[in-house]
Amino acid sequence: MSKLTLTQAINAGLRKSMEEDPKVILMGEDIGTLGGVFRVTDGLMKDFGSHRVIDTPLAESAIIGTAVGLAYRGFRPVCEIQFDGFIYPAFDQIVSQVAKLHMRTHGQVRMPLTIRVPFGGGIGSPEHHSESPEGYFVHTSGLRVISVSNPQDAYTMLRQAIKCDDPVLFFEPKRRYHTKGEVDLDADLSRAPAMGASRVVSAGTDVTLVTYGPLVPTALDAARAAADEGISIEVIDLRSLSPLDYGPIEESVRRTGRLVVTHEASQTLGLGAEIVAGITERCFNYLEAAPVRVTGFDIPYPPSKLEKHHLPDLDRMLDGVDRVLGRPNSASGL
Amino acid sequence: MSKLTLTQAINAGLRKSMEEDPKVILMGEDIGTLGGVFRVTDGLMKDFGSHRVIDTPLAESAIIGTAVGLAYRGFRPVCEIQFDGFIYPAFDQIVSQVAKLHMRTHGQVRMPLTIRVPFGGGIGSPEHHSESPEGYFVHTSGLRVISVSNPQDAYTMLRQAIKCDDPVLFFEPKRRYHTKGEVDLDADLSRAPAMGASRVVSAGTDVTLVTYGPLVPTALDAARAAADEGISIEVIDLRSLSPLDYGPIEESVRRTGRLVVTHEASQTLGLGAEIVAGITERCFNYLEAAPVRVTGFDIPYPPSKLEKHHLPDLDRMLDGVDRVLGRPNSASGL
Amino acid sequence: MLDEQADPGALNQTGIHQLISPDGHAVVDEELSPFVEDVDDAAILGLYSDMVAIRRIDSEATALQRQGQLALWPPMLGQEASQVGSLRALAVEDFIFPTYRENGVAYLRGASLAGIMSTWRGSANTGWDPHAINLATPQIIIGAQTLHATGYAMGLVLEGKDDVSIAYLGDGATSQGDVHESMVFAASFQAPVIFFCQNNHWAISEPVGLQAHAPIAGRAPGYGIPGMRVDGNDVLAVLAATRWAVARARSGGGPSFIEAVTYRMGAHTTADDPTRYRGVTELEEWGAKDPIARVKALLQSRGLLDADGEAAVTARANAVAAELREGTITMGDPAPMSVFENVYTEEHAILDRQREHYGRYLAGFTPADGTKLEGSLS
Amino acid sequence: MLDEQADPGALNQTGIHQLISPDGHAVVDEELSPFVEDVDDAAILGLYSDMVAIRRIDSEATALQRQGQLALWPPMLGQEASQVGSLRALAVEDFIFPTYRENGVAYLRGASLAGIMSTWRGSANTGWDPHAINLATPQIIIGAQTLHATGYAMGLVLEGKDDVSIAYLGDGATSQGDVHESMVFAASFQAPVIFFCQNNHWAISEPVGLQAHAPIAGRAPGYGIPGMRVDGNDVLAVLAATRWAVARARSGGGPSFIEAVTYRMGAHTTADDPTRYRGVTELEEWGAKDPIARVKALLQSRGLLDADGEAAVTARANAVAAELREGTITMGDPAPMSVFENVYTEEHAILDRQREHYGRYLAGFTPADGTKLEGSLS
Ligand SMILES: Cc1ncc(C[n+]2csc(CCOP(=O)(O)OP(=O)(O)O)c2C)c(N)n1
Ligand SMILES: Cc1ncc(C[n+]2csc(CCOP(=O)(O)OP(=O)(O)O)c2C)c(N)n1
Ligand SMILES: [Mg+2]
Ligand SMILES: [Mg+2]
Repeated sequence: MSKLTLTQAINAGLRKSMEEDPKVILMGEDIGTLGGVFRVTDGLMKDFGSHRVIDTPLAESAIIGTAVGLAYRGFRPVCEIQFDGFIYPAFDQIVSQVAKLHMRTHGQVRMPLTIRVPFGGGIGSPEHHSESPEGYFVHTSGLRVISVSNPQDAYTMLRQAIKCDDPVLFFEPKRRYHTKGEVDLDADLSRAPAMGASRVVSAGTDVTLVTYGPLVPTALDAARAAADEGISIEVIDLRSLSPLDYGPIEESVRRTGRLVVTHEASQTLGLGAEIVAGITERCFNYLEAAPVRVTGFDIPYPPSKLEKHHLPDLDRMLDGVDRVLGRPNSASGL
Repeated sequence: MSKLTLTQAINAGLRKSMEEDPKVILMGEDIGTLGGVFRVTDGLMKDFGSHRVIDTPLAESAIIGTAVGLAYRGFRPVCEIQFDGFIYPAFDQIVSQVAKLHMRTHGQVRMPLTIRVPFGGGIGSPEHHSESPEGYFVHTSGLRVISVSNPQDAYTMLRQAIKCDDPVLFFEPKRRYHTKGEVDLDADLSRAPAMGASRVVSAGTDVTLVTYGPLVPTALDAARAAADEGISIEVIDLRSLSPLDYGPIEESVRRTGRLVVTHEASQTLGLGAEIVAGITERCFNYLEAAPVRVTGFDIPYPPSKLEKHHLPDLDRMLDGVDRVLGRPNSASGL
Repeated sequence: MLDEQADPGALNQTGIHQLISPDGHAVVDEELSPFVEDVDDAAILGLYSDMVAIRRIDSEATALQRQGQLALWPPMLGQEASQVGSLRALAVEDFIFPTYRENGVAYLRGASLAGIMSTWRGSANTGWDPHAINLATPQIIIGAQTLHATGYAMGLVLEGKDDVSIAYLGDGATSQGDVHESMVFAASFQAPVIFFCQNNHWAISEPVGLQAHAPIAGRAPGYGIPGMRVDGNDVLAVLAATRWAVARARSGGGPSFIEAVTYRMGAHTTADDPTRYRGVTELEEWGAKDPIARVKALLQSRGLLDADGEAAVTARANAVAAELREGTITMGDPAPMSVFENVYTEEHAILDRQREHYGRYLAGFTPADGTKLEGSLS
Repeated sequence: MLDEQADPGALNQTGIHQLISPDGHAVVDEELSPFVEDVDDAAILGLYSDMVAIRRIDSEATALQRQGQLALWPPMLGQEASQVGSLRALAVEDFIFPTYRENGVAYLRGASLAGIMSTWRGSANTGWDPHAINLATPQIIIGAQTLHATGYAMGLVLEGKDDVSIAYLGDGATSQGDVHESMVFAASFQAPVIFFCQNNHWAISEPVGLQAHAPIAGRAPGYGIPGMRVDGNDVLAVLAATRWAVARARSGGGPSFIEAVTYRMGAHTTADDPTRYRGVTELEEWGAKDPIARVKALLQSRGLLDADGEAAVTARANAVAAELREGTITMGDPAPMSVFENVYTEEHAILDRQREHYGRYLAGFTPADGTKLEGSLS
C-alpha cells in the first residue's frame, strides 16, 4: 500500500496501463513536457516518450476525432480534456462518432477510448473551469461514464476504463486532486469491484444519501454531523454514472424509505432526476417521503466568489435530509 | 383562419416576424435559394432578399457563433440547423456562449437567438437525421426550449420565441411537417397562451399522459383507444420543455394519481426523468402508483427499418397506461 | 502582404492538372505524367470498365429508390473518374474514410453490393466489416471523417508502417472546423494522410463559391501541406495525382491535399430537386466534360475498344446491376431485438433491463389491429 | 503542386514588417510607412506612455495575485506593443472581441481598472458594459470570439456601416475549428473584420511550432483573405498594420489577418510555471527585443524624452497602479442572491422557485459553526 494523492493515483494508473499494454497512448494539451496543468501526467513523457504521451495542438474536436482514428488502428487512446468547460468543442465527435461507432459497425469496430475530464467547482477558477457536464454524457447512449472520489478508486477504475472496450468518460473531481489515500498498486484487477458498481461508503438506517465524485467526502461529513443529532445516514458513492447501478440504492431505500441525491451539476436533468425517477419506479411502495435533490442551481456557473452559494455543502445536504425526514428545522421548506 | 401545414405555419411565423421587425434575419444551410430541405423557408429569400435570408457556408458552429456576433450588433437571428443530428458541432457555441452571455455580461448583452431544429424520427431517414437532442439543451441553464405539436402553436410560439430576449431552441417535429390545422394568422400575440405554458389537450380522469412535439398526436390516439376500453386519459402537451410548466401536470396528477410520460428521446436523463422526479417531489402524497416512462431506448438511433421498435407508439403508450394502472394485461410488466 | 487568390468558381483555370482532354486526347503534364507511365492500354480499359460499372450502380440504385426499394440514394453521376482514379491508386492495406457519396469506391474496394445497399435501404448501419476491407462506414456528419483518417495516419507513424490513409470530402465540407483541425494535426504530426476533396461544385443547393473565395487546394500550403488541383473528370489525372500523394506519404513526406474539380451531374440525393437552384446551361457545359465519354474517346482513338471489349464492359455492368437489384430486393429485414445489439461490448445493467422488458412486451403482445409483428426475436 | 512554406518558428524571417528596429532605429517599410505618416513625436510619446502604463497594470496585478487579492492573472509582459498599437488604430465605434490576455486593450478602451480586476478576483463575470465601450467581455473559450467578431462584422455589412470589428486571438487559437470557420464566413460575406493574432510563441507549454508548420499569416490567402506578418514588439509597425487592415475594411475591402510576432515574457498565468518547459536563452533573446525599450531608445535618440517627459509617463503609470490597487482591495463581494440574476431576461418558473427556496434557506439558516453568512441578500 502507498499513500498517494488523487493526482498521483491517476498518474500511477496511467503508468501501469501503459506498461501493461503498448497500445495505450496519452493525448492532450500540455500533458507532455508540462505534465498537464494539474500535473496528472507528470513524468510520463519522459518515461514513455513523445510517441506515447502526445502534446497535441489546441483543438478538442481533433483530440477526440484523431483518437477515433487511432482506435480504428488498434490503439487505446487516453485523452485529456484540460478542463470540463473545454469538452464542448469535442461534443460532436463524442456524441456522433465515439458513442455510435460500435453500433454503426455492428460491433466490428471498437472504440476503447478513455476521456479524462477534471471536473467540478470549488477551486476558485474563472468561467468554464468549474463545470459539471457529466449529465450530457450520461444521456448519450453508447458511452460509459464514471466518476471517482478517492485515490484507490481512481487508480483501479482508470485501469478498468482503459481496459474496457467501450468508450469511457472518466470524470476526476479536481477539487479533490490533493486528497490523500492508501492505494494498493498491485491489487489484482480481476478481484476489484466492477467498474459499473456503486458502493455504500457509510452505512446508515434513516436516510439514503446518494452522490458521486467531489461531493462524496462532503456527504460523509454530513453523515457524521447528522449522527451527532441522532440521524443515521447511509451514503452511497455512485462511482458509475452510466450505467447506473441501482442495486445498492434500491436495497438501501427499501430500508430507509428516504432518498436524498446530491451533486454539483444543475438540477434540471442532472443525475438526481434520473435517480429519483429510477428509484421511484423501483421502490415506490417503500418510499416514505418524496425524494429530495440537493444540487447546483439552474444557472451558469457563477463567478468564484459566489460558488459557495451554488455548490451543495454540508449544510445544504443536512437541510435536504431534514426535508426528506419532514423535520420542521428544514430551512428551505420545499 | 387558414388551413396550413406545420411547415406553412412556421413559414408564416417567420414571414410575420420579419415583417414586424427588420432586425429579424434568417441564417442556415440551404434555406435561401432552395427554401430549406423541408421548404420551411420557401419563398422568403425572394421576398426579403439575400441580406435577410442568408445561405451560410456549411459549418454549424459558425452559424451559431456568427449569430452571436449579429446579436451583439442588435439583430435577432433565427438559425436553422438542417437536422437534429447536425447541432452537435455548434454545441460549444450554444452552451458556452449563447446560454451564458446574458449572465456573463450582467444582463447588458442580450442573446435573442432562435435556433430552429427539425427533430425526431419516423421519416425513414439515414443515421443522424432522426435524433431527439432536446434533453441536452433542457439541462443547459440560460436557454429556453420549446417544442410544438400543431400548426397554430408553431405559428404563435415561433413568433413568441423570436420576440423573446432569451435564446430559444425551437424543436420542430419533422414527421408532423405535413400535418394540417387551422391557424389564426392575425391572432393577437399578447392574448395567446404564454410560450412557457403547457396545455391539457385532452381531458381525462384516470391517467395523466404527458408528452410533447411529435408524440402529441400519438398520445391523443392512445387516449381515444383507451376510452373505448373505458379508461380516461388526460393528455398534456408540454409545449415548453424549459422551463417546465408543472402547473397543469400537478393539477392533473392530483386528480388522477397516475402519471405516464412519453417521448422519443432515450430514457436515461430524457425529459421523462425530470418530470417524474419533479412530480414526485410536488405530488408525492397524491401518487397512487409509480410514474411510468414510455420512451426511446438507451441506444443510438437505429436504422430506419427498425425505428418502429425504438419509437413509442400507441401500443407502447397503452402498455404504459396499463402498467401505471397495475392492469395485468401490461405486457412488459415492469 | 500576402496575396489573394483567384475565384474558385472559374472552371478552366490554369493550375488544374489534366492528362486526358474532354475530347479524349492525351495531354502531357510534367508533374503528373511520370506517375502513370506504367498504365498501359489494358489498365486504361480497366479504369473505363470500373467507371461504367459504378455508373451502372448509380442508375440501378436510383431506379430502386424510385421503386421504393431504397429509402434514399446519393448519386455519383459525373464523379466516376474521381472515385475510380483515386481508389485505384491505393493499396489494399491503405485505409479509406469515405463519405456517403463514395459508393463506387466502396464497391471497388470489395464491399458487397447488397451490403452497400443495406444502408440506403435503411436496413443496416454498415454493409461490411471495416477491418476486413480497410474501409470505414460512410460518414454522414460532414467533415468528421477527416479527423479519423488523420488519427489513423498518426497511428501508422507510431507503428512505423508505410501504409497511408485517405479521407474523402466534398467542397462543402471544407467549411467545417473539423477539416481545418485535421490539416493542423496532419501537418503537426506529419501524418501520411491524403485529403481527397471532390469539388463537385455543389453542397446540396449551395455553390462552391459560397464556401470558398479562392481555390480550395490553395488552403493547404498555409498549413505546410502541398495542395494539388486536378481535373476530377479525368481518371488518369486523378490516378496520377493520388499516386503522387501516396508516394509522398509512403516515403515519409507527410500529408497532402488533392482537389479533384468535378461536377455533380445528378441531384444531391434522390430527395433533392436541383431544378430549384441550378440552371441547365451549367449541366450542359459539364455534360461535355463527361468522365466516361473522354476515356472512351481516348480508347477508341487508339483502337482499343472493339465490339468485344465494349461487350465485356457492358456485361460486367449488367452483372453488377443484376446482383445489386437481386441483393436489394431479397434483403431480409433486421430482427426487432437487434436494436439492442452492439451498443456496448459488455453487459450494461440499464440497457439490458430495457431489452428484457421489450422482449417480454413483443413476445406477449398482439397489436390492437391484430397484425403480427414482423421479423423474429433474436 | 502548390509550395510548402517555411518554419513558423524562425524568428527573423523575411516578410515580417518592421518600423522600429530592436535597437530603436526607425526603419522604412514600403507598405506600412505610409500608414503612420501622421504619427508625430507627441503621438509616439503617447504610445510609449500607453505601453508603460499597461506594463504597470501587469506588474501590479501580478503582485496583487501573489498577495491573494486576485484569484489569477494572465500577464501581458512583452506584448505591450501589440496591444497598444492595435488598439490605437481603432475608432471608438469599432467593436473589439478580446481574449483573457487583452487587459491592456481593455484599459485603453476605457474599462475601469477595478472593473477589469473584478473578473480576475472572481467577483464578476464582466467589469464593464460591452455596449457602452464597444468591447466584449474577455473570451476564455479559445477561438470562440473570432466567430462573434465575424458575425458582428456581417451585421455591419447588413447595416451598410463603415465601422469594423476586431478579434484578438493567440497562436494556439489558430488550431481551433472556430477560427477556420470564421475565416470562411468572413471571406464569404466580405465582412469588415480584422483577425489580430498575437503569436507570442506559446500556448501554455506548447510552442507555436506544434500548432503550425508554416507561418500563421500564410493561412489567410487560402481563404482569399490578405495576411500580414508584423513585428509584434514594434508598436509603430503594429499600429500601421492595423490601420492598413482597418482602412481596407472600412472601404469595403473585407477581412484581413494580422500576425503580430511577439513573445510572452511572463508565465501563461500566475498559476503557470514556465521553467518546466522553456529555457532562459529564448527569454534573453526576446528580452533584447523589448517593445518598450525600443520606443524609448527611439524617443531618446531623437531627444524627445527629457526628464519631465519621463516623469509624466511614470506619474501616469503610478496613478494607474494606485487606482488599480485601491479598486481591487476595496472591492466588495457580490451578494449571494445575485447568483440567480441575469440568467434570463424574463421570469422562469423553475429558477424562480430555486431562488425563492434558497432565499428562504439563507434567511432562516445559521450554519452549524455559528458563522454569519457574508454579504447581504439582494
Ligand atoms: C454536420 C452536417 N451538417 C449538415 C449536413 C447536411 N448535409 C448533408 S450533405 C450536405 C452537403 C455536403 O456537400 P459537400 O461536402 O460538397 O459534399 P457532396 O454532397 O457535394 O458530395 C449537407 C449540408 C450534414 N450531413 N452534416
Ligand atoms: C477551448 C479551450 N481549450 C483549452 C483551453 C485552455 N487554455 C487556456 S489558454 C490556452 C493557451 C492559449 O494559447 P494562445 O491561443 O497562444 O494564447 P495565449 O495564452 O498565448 O495568449 C489553453 C490551452 C481553453 N481556455 N479553451
Ligand atoms: Mg459538393
Ligand atoms: Mg500564444
